[in-house]
Amino acid sequence: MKDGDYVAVGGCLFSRTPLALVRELLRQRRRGLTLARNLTCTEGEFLMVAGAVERIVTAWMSIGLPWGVSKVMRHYVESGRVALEEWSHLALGLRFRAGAMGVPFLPALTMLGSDLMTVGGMKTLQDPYTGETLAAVPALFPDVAVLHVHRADMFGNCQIDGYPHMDADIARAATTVLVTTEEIVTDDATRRHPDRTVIPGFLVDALVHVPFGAFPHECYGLYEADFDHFGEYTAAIDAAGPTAVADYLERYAYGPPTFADYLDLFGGERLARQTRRARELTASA
Amino acid sequence: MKDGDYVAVGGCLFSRTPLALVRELLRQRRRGLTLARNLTCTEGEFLMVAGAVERIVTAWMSIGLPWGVSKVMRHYVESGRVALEEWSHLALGLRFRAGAMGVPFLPALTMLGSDLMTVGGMKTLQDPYTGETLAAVPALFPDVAVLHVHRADMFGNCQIDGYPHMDADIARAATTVLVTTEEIVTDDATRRHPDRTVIPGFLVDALVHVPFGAFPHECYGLYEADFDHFGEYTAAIDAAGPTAVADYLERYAYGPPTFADYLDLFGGERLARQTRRARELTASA
Amino acid sequence: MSTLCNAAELLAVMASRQLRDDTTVFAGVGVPLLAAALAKQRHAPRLTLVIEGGIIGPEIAPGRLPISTNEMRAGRRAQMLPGITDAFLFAQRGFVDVGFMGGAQIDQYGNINTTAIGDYWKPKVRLPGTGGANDIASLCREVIIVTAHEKRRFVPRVEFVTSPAWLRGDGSRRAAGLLFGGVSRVVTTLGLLGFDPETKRMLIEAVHAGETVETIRANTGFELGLAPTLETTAPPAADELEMLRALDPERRFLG
Amino acid sequence: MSTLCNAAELLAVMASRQLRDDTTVFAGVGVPLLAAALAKQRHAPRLTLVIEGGIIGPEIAPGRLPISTNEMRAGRRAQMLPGITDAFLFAQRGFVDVGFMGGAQIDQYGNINTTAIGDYWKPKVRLPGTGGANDIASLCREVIIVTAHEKRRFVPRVEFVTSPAWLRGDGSRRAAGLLFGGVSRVVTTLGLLGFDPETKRMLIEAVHAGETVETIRANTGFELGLAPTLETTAPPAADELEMLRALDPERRFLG
Repeated sequence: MKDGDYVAVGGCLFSRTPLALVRELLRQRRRGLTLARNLTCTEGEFLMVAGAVERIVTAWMSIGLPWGVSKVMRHYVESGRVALEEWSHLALGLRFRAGAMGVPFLPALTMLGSDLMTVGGMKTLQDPYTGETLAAVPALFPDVAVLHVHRADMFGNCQIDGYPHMDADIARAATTVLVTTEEIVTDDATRRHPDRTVIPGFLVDALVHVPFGAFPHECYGLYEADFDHFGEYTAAIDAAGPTAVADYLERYAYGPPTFADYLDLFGGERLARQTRRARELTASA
Repeated sequence: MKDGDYVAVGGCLFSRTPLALVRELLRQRRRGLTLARNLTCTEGEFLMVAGAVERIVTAWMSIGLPWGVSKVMRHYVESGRVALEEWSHLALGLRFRAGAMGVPFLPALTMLGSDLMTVGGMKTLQDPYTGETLAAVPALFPDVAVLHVHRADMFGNCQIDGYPHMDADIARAATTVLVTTEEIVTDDATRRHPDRTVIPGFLVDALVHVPFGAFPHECYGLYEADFDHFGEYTAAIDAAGPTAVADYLERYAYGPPTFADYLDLFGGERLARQTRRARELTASA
Repeated sequence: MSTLCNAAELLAVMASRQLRDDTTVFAGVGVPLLAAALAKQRHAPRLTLVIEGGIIGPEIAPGRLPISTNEMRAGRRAQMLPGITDAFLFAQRGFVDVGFMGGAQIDQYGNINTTAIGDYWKPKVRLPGTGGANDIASLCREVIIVTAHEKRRFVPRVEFVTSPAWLRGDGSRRAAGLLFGGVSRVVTTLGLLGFDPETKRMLIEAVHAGETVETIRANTGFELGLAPTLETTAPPAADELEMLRALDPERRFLG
Repeated sequence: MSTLCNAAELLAVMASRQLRDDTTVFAGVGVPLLAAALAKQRHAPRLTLVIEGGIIGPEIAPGRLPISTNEMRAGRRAQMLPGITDAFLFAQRGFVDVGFMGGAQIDQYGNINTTAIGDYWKPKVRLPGTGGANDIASLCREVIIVTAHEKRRFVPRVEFVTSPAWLRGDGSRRAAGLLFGGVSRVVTTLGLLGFDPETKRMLIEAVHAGETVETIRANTGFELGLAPTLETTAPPAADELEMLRALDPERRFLG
């Protein structure tokens, strides 16, 4: 990853966010990045406060409904220090999918007539068969994709449980693909469930084994998002403004030398509790 | 299903072909159908000989490599009695996908420059961003889709094991969706593995429980295609020409009143052998 | 009767009554999802929820309401998890009957702004953005807005059209390429609003018990016509409130 | 040495040598798939097979060669089963290094006809059709054709271009919108053919041991130039033949 790269982040909002990779990106003190993510959460605030991003391309940015509109986002966007380029959720999904399919655009019926059309420079075209107007959603080919998955083998074949978000399309669209995984499995394990593989190994440039690599965000079936932590985080921002995030980064990103040290800040009890909650929610069927 | 309908058939070649539904369609003596299938096998020959189809839209038609070019297909197509409209395999897949996505076309880089462009009336367009020429693959919205799946619940939610072929796109593209399933499962069973559902119940108009519903074609993990049967079938055609297929239809389609009677013609030993072979091939990982 | 419940409860009950059985509904989190869960439990058992996080047919557990569309509470006991893009594509293909969502700022043609107050690139107030709201408004067969009725929310013309309804009311929705859909109804804390079939301007279809045309007009920033027949909604029934409260015992969305 | 093996075996061995390790190859069933399986076993252990039926990374079992691209023998121990459309889309995105396929009729620019002899709508002989051949020829980064060398197959101009290579050799491939790829080599039972970098006409790059430029020209229906340096291929080695024969003990494709 280099300064100025166009970086797509997998997962969605506080689900399966590759936070271990975001932490690494912060520690490398990258600058001038463009961040593309369908719904942007704390990781977007981190990168804003760290001065790493110039532009965020997204459909929505805040932590989550109960915590209201992101004060950090408002501070950086209203002051013009970071540009927020808004696309509809489907349009952003189709931008990744067009990239994944290797075509320069995909036709769609969304965003038409809205003022969002003017923000990112979306064009329209006429269907060559009927003459109807369609949105021409432009492909997005990120320089780098950072993703977190449930399991992967030594060849880089990745499997994801539960809702897949946009990771499969992002991996196909990006030039370089960096993946962290909850679990490393054998070649045989992949071959026992080939219909569960969503990213083939030939797309993956680097793979690292990082259990809890999305924490305190969630990983389907493994651990629930730590809403208490979000509450403490936003309370600190309510009290002190964006500098609270700078303090947070000191404590969680720059301070702990390893990801294990980072997880120790949450403590084993917290991880166990969130694991238990995830099992309750997904084992209930 | 009505005479004149545009019918899309799920599966691919001799894999997961909805033969119980094709048999029903033959027994209803439908006429004037257009058949769309990516790779067309015995079911296409049946419909030709029965006089049910006017046109077959496909990328390839024969039984399989070892049995050479389909003599039935040659007979009907070279004499002009059935039109064979050829698209590339990906283009046909994208025609279903465009239908599934609810757009009138999808851009692609395939078929360009070839003489296939002229067969089905494919148009090109200019990418509105770069001006490059692209194929505009037209959506296909079949009147009826006939599909065979591994399992479904009472709400019509369908799950498929192994290679998915184009069934999910076909189900979304079609107006009416008819499904046979190897197994009916409970609502709870679907909800235990929601990431395996590929067709949601709200797309499905009719669902019938038909074990071995693709036999003598294959169903991934459950039974292998009966190549011996194909050999006997093609040997009869080699000896007697297309009338051998008419005899075959008498014996397998019109004769046996129920699908169970149809399966009895193959015999339990044959079904058990093909089941064993499938298990060997898919349990070996 | 309506004094027996608060405004959020009234809104959720009135919204839930809009949903019919054997349909599909694309529901946003918060009151819309709560109302859809109530409808499914009470009168629409075969209602299929479609949730933006790429979730179809979940069973929302009482007391474990999701706060986002992309989390295990939203996906609990789902029937299918197609992913975000494909969930929206079901709507684009015409398979989603109702879009059910809130709105920060709404105008007389039903257009919604959840993007920014002031110039887009130099906003006075930056809101979180569309999320999937634009897509729901563009692609569902029918859209129902669920919102508190406040004058500052009901403006003559939104500064930025995030989610298109009837645009300028002059056929501009269809002309833009949106082949179907549009907002059919706005459910508020004061009454039910619809749209004139010709002008596509908002009008009053019903008032909630205890409210009047005048209270509605006083809380709306533009002129509101009247539907040919004006109804008064039946107040929330005891069983509706009981079921609703059981769904949100922590009063996460019911206040 | 070449008398020790038959033509199909020679073809499969020569074809297998074209494949390099750490690449992806889109292989058609028959000799191409057999050759790819041999390459993977012998010198390219990290070769990833992509099969038209929507299969990535299978391990073809000796003695259980698939006869179609859509069956359990082709999918055995696969690493991924993305489906047909998505398998081709990997190629369209540029992820497939080599397309590896046969051809009924090929012309001096590498274009292939597997559709029809005679008028398309009133064919003298209807062939089975393209299947995925057109897509492989359009979308892989490089295409290698594997075919028996017979005069009736090597025609000056195919009657119908099913699978485009260099079209008319005048830049028409790129002009048609095909951004990359094209046939780089034709492996036959007599030798290896390439294309002139300028004219895109086929030429002889190598002859198999025992064959000559003359025998190749005599079995070709158009004029064949010569590459600047003409090679003679090493005959199939004992271990190549042994591995190959073990893959197809029933001699389904080895004749």
